Amino acid sequence: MSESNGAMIEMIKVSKIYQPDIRALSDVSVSIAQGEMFFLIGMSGAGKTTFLKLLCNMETPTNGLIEIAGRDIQKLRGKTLARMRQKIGVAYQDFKLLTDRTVAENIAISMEVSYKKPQHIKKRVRDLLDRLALADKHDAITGELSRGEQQRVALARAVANSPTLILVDEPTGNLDATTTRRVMDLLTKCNHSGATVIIATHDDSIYRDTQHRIMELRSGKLHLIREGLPQ
Amino acid sequence: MSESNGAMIEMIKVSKIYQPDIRALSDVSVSIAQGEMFFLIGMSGAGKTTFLKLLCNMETPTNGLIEIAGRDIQKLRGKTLARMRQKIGVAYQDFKLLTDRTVAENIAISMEVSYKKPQHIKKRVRDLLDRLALADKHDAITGELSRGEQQRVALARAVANSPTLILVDEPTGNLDATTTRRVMDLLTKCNHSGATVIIATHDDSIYRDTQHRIMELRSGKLHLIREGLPQ
Amino acid sequence: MSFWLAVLRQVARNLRQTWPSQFMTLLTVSLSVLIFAFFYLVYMNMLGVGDKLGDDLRLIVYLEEEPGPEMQEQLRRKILAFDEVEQIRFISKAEAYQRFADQLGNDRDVLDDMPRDFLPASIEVVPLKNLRSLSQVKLFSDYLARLPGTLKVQYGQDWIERFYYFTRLLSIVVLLSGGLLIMTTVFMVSYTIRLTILGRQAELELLRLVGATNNYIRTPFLIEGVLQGILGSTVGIISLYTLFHWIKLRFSGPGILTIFEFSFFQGPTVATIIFISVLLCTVGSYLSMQKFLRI
Amino acid sequence: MSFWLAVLRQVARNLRQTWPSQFMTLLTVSLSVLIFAFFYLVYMNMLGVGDKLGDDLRLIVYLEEEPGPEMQEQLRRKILAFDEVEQIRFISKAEAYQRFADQLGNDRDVLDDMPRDFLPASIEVVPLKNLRSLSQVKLFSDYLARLPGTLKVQYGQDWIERFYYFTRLLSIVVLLSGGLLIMTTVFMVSYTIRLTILGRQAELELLRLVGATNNYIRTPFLIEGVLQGILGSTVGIISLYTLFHWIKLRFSGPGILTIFEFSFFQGPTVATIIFISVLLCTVGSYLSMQKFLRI
Ligand SMILES: Nc1ncnc2c1ncn2[C@@H]1O[C@H](COP(=O)(O)OP(=O)(O)OP(=O)(O)O)[C@@H](O)[C@H]1O
Ligand SMILES: Nc1ncnc2c1ncn2[C@@H]1O[C@H](COP(=O)(O)OP(=O)(O)OP(=O)(O)O)[C@@H](O)[C@H]1O
Ligand SMILES: [Mg+2]
Ligand SMILES: [Mg+2]
Repeated sequence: MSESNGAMIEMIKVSKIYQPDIRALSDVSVSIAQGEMFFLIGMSGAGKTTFLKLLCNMETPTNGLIEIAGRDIQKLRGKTLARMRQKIGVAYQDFKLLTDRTVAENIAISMEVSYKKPQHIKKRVRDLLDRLALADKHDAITGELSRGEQQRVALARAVANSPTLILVDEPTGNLDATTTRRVMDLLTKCNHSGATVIIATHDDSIYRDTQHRIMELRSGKLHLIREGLPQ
Repeated sequence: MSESNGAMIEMIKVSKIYQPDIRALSDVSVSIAQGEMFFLIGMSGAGKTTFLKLLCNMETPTNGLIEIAGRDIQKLRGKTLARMRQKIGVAYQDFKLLTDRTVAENIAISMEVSYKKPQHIKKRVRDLLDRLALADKHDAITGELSRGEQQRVALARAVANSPTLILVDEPTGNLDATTTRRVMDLLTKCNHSGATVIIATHDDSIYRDTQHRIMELRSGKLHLIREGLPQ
Repeated sequence: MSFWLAVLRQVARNLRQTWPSQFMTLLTVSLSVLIFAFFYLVYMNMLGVGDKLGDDLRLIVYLEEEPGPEMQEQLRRKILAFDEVEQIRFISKAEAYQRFADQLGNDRDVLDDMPRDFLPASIEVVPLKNLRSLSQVKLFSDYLARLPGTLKVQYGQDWIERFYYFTRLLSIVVLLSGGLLIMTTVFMVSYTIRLTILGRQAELELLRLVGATNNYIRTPFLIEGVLQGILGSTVGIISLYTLFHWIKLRFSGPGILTIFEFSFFQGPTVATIIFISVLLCTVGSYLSMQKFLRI
Repeated sequence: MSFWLAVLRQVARNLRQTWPSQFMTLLTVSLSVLIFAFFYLVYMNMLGVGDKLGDDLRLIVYLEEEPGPEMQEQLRRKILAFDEVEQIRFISKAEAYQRFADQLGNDRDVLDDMPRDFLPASIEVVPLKNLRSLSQVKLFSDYLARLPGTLKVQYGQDWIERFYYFTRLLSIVVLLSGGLLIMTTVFMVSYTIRLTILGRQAELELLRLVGATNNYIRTPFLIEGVLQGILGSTVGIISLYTLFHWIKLRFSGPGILTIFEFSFFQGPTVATIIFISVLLCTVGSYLSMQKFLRI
């Protein structure tokens, strides 16, 4: 099969137990192809965020194997790990923005660490802010934005460095329908230009009519993977 | 009219300008009756949170008059202000939970400040956690909960002290449909027992079929107030 | 008294949950009290040492002629015009001869052929035994040398003079070190308290938002301040006492104990030190907190 | 060299955005260097003062009989057996008489009738001019008194003895204060740095998450550490120098300058102090940071 060759993510029997005994994930196996868009759904507390944290190496699995682009991420250290992380863009559910910096600085940070040119950074930041209807917030202090604006800044930072893997955790929780559409357009565009996109969400409006795969977690267990509706 | 007599909130030509020149609200006038349930909608950045912050005295209006239960809240100071705040329960959009305390402690805090009895507090906390499907998280550290769980803890704290005015900012942004229903049930119950409830939200599933009034803000201006659909 | 119950519960919880930073503050307070009290103790004992060392200091003013009673009175007045002194004694030529003879002891027959008045008359002036007059001994001697009829003024050795300068220099050093240290201490304690409160800013803000009265928020901090002041200063003073005993033991050779007599603080001084620490801690937390309560 | 560009941009931004806490750290470092260097300076000068004061210290050993050359050699060996000394001089009865006569000056005719050998022969021992031998002067004198043929040992006044005890006590006080202070300083600097880094924990964590290499995160902090070390210690030393001059001016009466000669640090000492501060600041930030980088 050509899929195993082009797999971006390979997860085999992965479990995660938080101290002392909270089973956040049990025996999840899934394979996600390069360039795929993938939805992750489930009730609050089902383990979606834990799933994403394992992928970006923020948490280590208690059991099981996780491979990204063919490499066991638990074995990565130092520079290799840093370079891998530069290729993964994550929009965290709690944003993790630097609240005392400007919006532009927050977005630029993910490009600065891979030594992009200042002119390039500036252009990219403006472009992203335009797309997300935040053009007038370029120099605003991030902590003073409304919650929905912050959510979009977090998303912009995740995609800014054109990563090959984009993990998005509840990207539209604080957004109205119009803004949600803008966000989804941006993610679709990233996906079309080759990035693998994984979206954890509750908002059925964004996955209801999708032709992509949807995985549902139920209290840490893989409940079902639904193939997308045909276009 | 008896309504002006029973008005919980009276807002007259209220504006809020953030430094240096961000017009978050302009000339909003609205009157909300005692025991009403009231929805506040609008795009991200429209001014919903600002509206709620003005009501709970976290921000002061640049212009205009705000009366709660017949009293100008800008004139309140010291003990009177504290007592007024004990009667207002707020679920903040950014939760404002003490992340290093347990869930129970976080919920108890709003009752402790008005010197409720420990037994009463314990019972109320258990009851609320049951209602919000968090019974097993009683002693968990709040910072380690999933985002949706935190959101429910914030809501529980807001209603715990049986306030007469409940302000809820985006209560279901991180919640799935089932949990959303539990939250709305709790709020409805509070409303039935006499509390005035104001809900700022993007989630049209919770206000689509309501028989309550809905106010829409558009970039800080009152765009329309829709009377609820008849039951 | 639900207020006090609630407040005490708060204090207990805070101590349990934030003990690392509480411990830091405690350490800071102890260290500060230790340092401050140490310098105060050194300064106090130094004054005492100066006292002892000045014990046999006397200025001897040799006179051209034997002064009559009237002249003696006049000289006495002039001397007192400069400064109060412990004692003024006039020594006639005969007395001087007698003393010299006594000093020679068995060799006194050397003097047999000398006239009885070959030694000059003199005045012995014993200055007050405090550091101020000791430090002025040189000025005093210059003054005495300019009195009418003075041949020459002698006051022991150069040693005394040097020693006085040295003492004076030392007292400046001690005062300066003390000043520097107290500066550091105040800076440190206030910084630590400020940071402790900053770390709990979220909690303070939340308490305000859920309608806690200012007293409800403030009292636990003040109680913690009092506890920290008492504990911190007690620990500091006990450490100092231990240190003090160690030094005393090290110096308990028979030679020195006779010269230096170290003494520790009296009860009232200890009480004052503890009281001041408590006051500073409390006022410190009060002021740092005030900022957040006003928001 | 995009790495260095990025790092320098980071440093500039950090300095701009976190200057209040940077300033706090700077102040802490300056104060610490000031205090440390102050004590070191006092200690250094104190040793020098001991030196000066000991200048005319000599022990005079009066002998029963005039020693022959052989006996002299034996005595010299015995004296050196106790400790090295600066000088040993033998004074015969005749020399002693001559000296006494010179001292009497115009009154020398008093001695006309005395036998030329009525004064005893003696040995003059000048000890080494360092604090250690000064502090042992009493032991030394006891030792000399027990030599065969010794009549009596004299070494100036009680003053000297007292002064030595005093100097010894003082050096203990200075060392203890210094120790306490250095403790406080190390504690303070490390605490301040730790808190500064704690305040930027969110940033450090984010940088790691977006894939910054450890060097990228660490280097700006190290550069800030170096800058703070250099600036802080320079400010501290300049303040000390100002203070030093102020003291020197206050003590510039003709009387003392001849006794005490204060000296400031030499260039190499200053360089060492600055170097050590830089090292401490850098190592401090490095260690505090290491904790966060490992997460
Ligand atoms: N650091 C942690 N320590 C302990 N338990 C944790 C930790 N993080 C998450 N959990 C628990 O693990 C379970 C899964 O959490 P997770 O954050 O993955 O849920 P989620 O699907 O993202 O939920 P939500 O939709 O509410 O964000 C939850 O019950 C949560 O309380
Ligand atoms: N403290 C502040 N300083 C400056 N501007 C602010 C501040 N708070 C909010 N704003 C701005 O005011 C506008 C309204 O903000 P508000 O938080 O009320 O929006 P909102 O309707 O709650 O949006 P969301 O749905 O995204 O939460 C936004 O453009 C925001 O950037
Ligand atoms: Mg989640
Ligand atoms: Mg909002």
